[in-house]
Amino acid sequence: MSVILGQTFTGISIGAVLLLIALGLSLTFGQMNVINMAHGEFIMAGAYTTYVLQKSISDAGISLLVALPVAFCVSGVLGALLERLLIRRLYLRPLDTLLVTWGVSLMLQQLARDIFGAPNVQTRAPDWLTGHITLVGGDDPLTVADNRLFILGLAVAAVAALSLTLRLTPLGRRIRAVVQNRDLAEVSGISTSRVDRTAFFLGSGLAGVAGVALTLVGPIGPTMGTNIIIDAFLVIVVGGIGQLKGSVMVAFALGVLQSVLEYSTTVSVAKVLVLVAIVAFLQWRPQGLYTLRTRSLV
Amino acid sequence: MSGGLEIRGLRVVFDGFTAVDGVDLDVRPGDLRFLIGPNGAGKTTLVDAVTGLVRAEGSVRFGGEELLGRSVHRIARSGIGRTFQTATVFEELTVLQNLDIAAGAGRSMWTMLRRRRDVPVPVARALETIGLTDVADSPAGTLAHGQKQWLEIGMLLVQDVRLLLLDEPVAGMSHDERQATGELLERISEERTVVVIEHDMDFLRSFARSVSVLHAGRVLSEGTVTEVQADPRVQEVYLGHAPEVPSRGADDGPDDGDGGAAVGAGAASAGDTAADAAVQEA
Amino acid sequence: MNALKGRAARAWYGFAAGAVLLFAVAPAALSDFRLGLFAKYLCMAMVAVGICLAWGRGGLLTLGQGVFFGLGGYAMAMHLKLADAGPGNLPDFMQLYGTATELPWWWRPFANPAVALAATVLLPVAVAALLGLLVFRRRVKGAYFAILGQALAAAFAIWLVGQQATTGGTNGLTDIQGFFGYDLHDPVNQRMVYFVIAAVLLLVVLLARQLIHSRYGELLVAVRDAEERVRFLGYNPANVKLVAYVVAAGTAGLAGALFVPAVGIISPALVGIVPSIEFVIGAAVGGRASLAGAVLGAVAVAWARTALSEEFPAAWTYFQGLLFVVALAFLPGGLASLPAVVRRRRAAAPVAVGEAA
Amino acid sequence: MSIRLIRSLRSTGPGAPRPHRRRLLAGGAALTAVVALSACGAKTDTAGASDKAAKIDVSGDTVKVGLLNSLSGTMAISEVTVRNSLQLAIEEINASGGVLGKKIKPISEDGASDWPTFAEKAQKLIEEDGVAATFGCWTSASRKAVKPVFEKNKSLLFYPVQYEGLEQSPYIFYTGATTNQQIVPALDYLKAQGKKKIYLVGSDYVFPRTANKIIKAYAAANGLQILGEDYAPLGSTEFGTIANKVKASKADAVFNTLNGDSNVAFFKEYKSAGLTAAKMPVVSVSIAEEEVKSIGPQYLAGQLTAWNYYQTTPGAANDTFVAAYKAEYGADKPTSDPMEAAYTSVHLWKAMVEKAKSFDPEKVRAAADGITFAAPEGTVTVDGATQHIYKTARIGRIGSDGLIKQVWDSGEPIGPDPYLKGYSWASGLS
Repeated sequence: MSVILGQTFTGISIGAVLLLIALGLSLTFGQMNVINMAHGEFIMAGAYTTYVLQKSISDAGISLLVALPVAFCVSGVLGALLERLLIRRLYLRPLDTLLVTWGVSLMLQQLARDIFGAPNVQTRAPDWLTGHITLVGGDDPLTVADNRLFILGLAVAAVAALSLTLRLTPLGRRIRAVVQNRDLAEVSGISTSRVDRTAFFLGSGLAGVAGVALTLVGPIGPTMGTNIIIDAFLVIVVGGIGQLKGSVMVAFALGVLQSVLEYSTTVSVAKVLVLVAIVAFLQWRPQGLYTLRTRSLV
Repeated sequence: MSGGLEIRGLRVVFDGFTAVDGVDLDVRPGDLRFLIGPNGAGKTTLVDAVTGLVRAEGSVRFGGEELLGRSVHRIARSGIGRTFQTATVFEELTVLQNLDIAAGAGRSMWTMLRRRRDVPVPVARALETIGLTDVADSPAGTLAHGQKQWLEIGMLLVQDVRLLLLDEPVAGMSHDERQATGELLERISEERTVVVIEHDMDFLRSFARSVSVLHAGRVLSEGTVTEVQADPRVQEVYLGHAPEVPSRGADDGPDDGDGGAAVGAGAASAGDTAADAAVQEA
Repeated sequence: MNALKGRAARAWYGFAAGAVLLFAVAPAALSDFRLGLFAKYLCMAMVAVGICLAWGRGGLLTLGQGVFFGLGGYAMAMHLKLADAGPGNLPDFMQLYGTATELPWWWRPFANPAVALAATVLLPVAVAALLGLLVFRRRVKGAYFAILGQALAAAFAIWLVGQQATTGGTNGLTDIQGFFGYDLHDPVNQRMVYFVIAAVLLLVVLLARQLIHSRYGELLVAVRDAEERVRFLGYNPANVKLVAYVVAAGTAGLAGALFVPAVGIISPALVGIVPSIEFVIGAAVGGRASLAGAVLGAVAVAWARTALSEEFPAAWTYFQGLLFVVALAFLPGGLASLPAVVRRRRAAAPVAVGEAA
Repeated sequence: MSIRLIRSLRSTGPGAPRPHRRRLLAGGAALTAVVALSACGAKTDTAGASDKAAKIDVSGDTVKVGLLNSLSGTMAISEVTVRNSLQLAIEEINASGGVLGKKIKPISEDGASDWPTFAEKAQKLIEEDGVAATFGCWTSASRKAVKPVFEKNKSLLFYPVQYEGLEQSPYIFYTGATTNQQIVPALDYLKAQGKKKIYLVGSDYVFPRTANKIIKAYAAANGLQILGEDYAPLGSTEFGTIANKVKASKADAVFNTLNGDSNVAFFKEYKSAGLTAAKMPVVSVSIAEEEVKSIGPQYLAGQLTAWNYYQTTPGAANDTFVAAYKAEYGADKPTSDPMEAAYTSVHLWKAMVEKAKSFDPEKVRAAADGITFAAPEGTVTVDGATQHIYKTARIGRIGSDGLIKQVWDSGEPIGPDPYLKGYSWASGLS
């Protein structure tokens, strides 16, 4: 019994990590249709920011909380720079964007290696995040780890913040306007290039926040981004482009599926099965879980 | 050339928004039918439904064959061709290659895997008809806007379609070009069925054999140009949009020089998409 | 027509020059070791030929070529391992790491050289056909297709690693001694392998050239640039794309198969996400839509990798990243388009770039 | 037939027929070349046809050796430390006059964490540079990839990392532990501690899978119970499920063969799940001082490791080694078992060469048996038959300061037995 519940929660926490790393993409890829393979390196930048901050602020708890906004800004600025210098030239060439940003990601990885060294580094988790909460005590206890709860909370907060920003703020309205009709937005007096940059700042900033969260569960290393980027893209693709609710549901669904399969088979087999399941799903619904139907030609 | 286009109770619904709402339409062979109507009336969606691009309910028969439910390329192979609002040709290929591809949907595997050695007769004839023989070896991307639209029509000719559905074929053309296009359409329609979506009233007056007016997804009026113009319901619908109708004809092309008009066009065509989007928001 | 003739003649001169370079100059000028490396580069070039067709001409960004390369490579390596072990024996790694005492059923057909050789091409072709049929029919395209390719590469690599007892796991299949009866340790035979690879590359280039300049090739470009329009002309674009995808897969499989005797190893490290993207870079740098560009680009990039990593290991990563950025952001037609770009700059006309959205 | 071929070729294109003829000529030339060349190559069954000794470049006053490690890619993390200690050993030897009067000139190559690249670079070192010996490789996969290259060219490789055994190449010297010098003693230790139920966790690659195969055979013969066996893909950082499984199994101990990267995530998850070293200790065979530092002692304190060397291993040789290493690469840099084995391997090669009075690999091999060196881990002896070395097994406990303190050792060096021939329970393994 407690195993089932434990696995479900593990699945949810895998889902929360997936959601956090994919959330920024739901803006840059989902809304703006830019395939940014360097997104994983923005996550890495957020993680290294946490590491650097912890070196200067010795209290692990404070440094973690400070890291959240700082990492958001660091990755956000990197993203805005990337948009300004490269991606802007490539809006009509999505496939080239993919490969160009892959090149950027290679360079960022090597840069991280040159600055921080090839070995992985670590942050200390604050004491209030190293324990666990016992839900069911006794002989067969069911516990939930603090750091996982923190990540889940962070994911929920980030989704809420993004969703509210898109719905309620003038900036959000502008982003949606540009996404829905670039020309119309332009002639209505919206500076589309500024909106693009801001949206990219936000999306990349969310990657930075995800990076902070990842320091709580795994190592910080130059290649940490490569390992997760494809998973993140799959979440968006399966969820449906431009559909925040789709991404949320798919992230948790994939998380639970992964953890259930992991339990009944092995981690490797589970990973392969999940990927195969995704390919099969896209056969059934090529546009993802939620779709936006338009009569556009291509 | 037997059997015309026969549409019965056609409905197209986009996520709850009804774009085409029970259209009945008959176009006889040899007709040159114009479809007009204000923006959002469902003209293009109607053509999309006939050519299989959007899913629709009802019945569309051509030459007695039911078209609904078939895939786009199968509908095309049963002799139905269309053009798009913005001229869509293969820009990197030459004019000749464009026409050759259009002529070749039925080619065998073996023919496909070999080179084209000469110019197929229908292609040569079409080049002549659309007056592009001189530029046959230029990439289609280098053509002027009007020439591209002619090339599109030429592609329909070599495709040997029996029903041509043309979406604003003279948009962005000069007066002389319009005249030439109109004459071309008249010639073509002698052997085939032609349906034209157009906003340019002068063009319509000069060349339409019959007109259908669409409004809010339904057929509002049908008849000759004079009949339709005399219809009080048509006048009512167009009064509110009166200034827009004449201006629309000239400004929908991608290479429009007139900045002010472009704004109107952008906003107008954007209106359709925005409407769709607005619905999905709900 | 005259221009066309000139172009064709130029292509044949280039082809003849390539043949002379491959069969006369390279074997004479290079040491055994360098010639061996060169053979490896030619395998990369072979993959690039397929990418040129699928991506450059068809707009299909094939980011899963590692899968097909791997299928071809494993098919060949499985046969060679079985041949090394001799009839009735298990390959060495199975004796060490395996749990079974007899050959798994799916290894058995590869004992037959004809079956194995055919499988190096047919296996990737079959997988590509199946996948392509499903994916293109459902109109998964552009970036989604690319990401799907990546996911597939990741899944295949993880699966290979997980089946250590039957696939050699991370080690892959190594220590291959012979090639259809010839001892691979003998430098003369290594040269023979090189010549086989060079000849196959030339054949593959010829085949691709024929496809590109056929009516099908024109249609493929049409599908790349305006898929819906092609549909309205009565073609099914899914089938058009399928052919290009399948040919690219077969070429990659062939390259993988020839890579095995040239390098002596096939492993999941040549299959996953990273190698799959790296296959693309050569074609991108040289010019994705030009056969000569893709081939020369692939060879040049592979050579640069060896040369640079010998001198400055860290610099290679920067350089590779920079190649992607410069080639794709600033020179999308690759080096092959450089003369045309210069000409157009002079004529001050806009640069047209083919790209399927 | 050929006429029809020409005609069909001619009919395929608008081009002039001349080039087609040229194409056939080129194709014909190609075929002739292939046939001509293939005729004179050796067949696999002609013995000795491929005999080819490595050309060692001993002209001048230096002798070249190859250093083959990953300086880029995922394995760079570990392999750079090995590279550093190899260089330290070479500098020491050069400072004391070199080998046979020649200074050692290291040729550095990057394996880039990619097995085919290792093979390529190995070949370059042997054929182009003419190195007398090569030091390096870390993963089993890279060693398996270069093994045929060294055997083919009859050149020597010194491999400094503990590995899964079941190998004995005439051209490789193994200076890290084989299974009976690390895994078997660790199991003996667990058994002596009364740990009866063991859970196996490892990365999905050769070493963990082979190690676990051996562990299962040992367990069957020694009354231990294996409760579960789980593998994570290399580089995986998601260990929620595995931690849940381990926890639910209520094992006495965990035997951990995870690779460096994954350990961080595993131990964080382990701690979060409320598992402790006191309740369920983890014995790791791939966590050395360097990894302890990067995982963080807060997660590892109290856990066990099995190696042949720790930075804290007592002895004058080790004090010198640690001091020299820190002086060269920084006071905060720890030393570890693979680094020590790499350092030792260079000194062993020097001793072998000096005994053989030649750089010729065959003579060096012949001289190898019985060579000893006062290594930081204690005196090691080369076993000529297996080309492995005698090593003392040591179990250590990780302290909260990040250093590993020895809690048990085998007392005397254990003789290498890569195929576990001396253990009856292992008879079915290979």
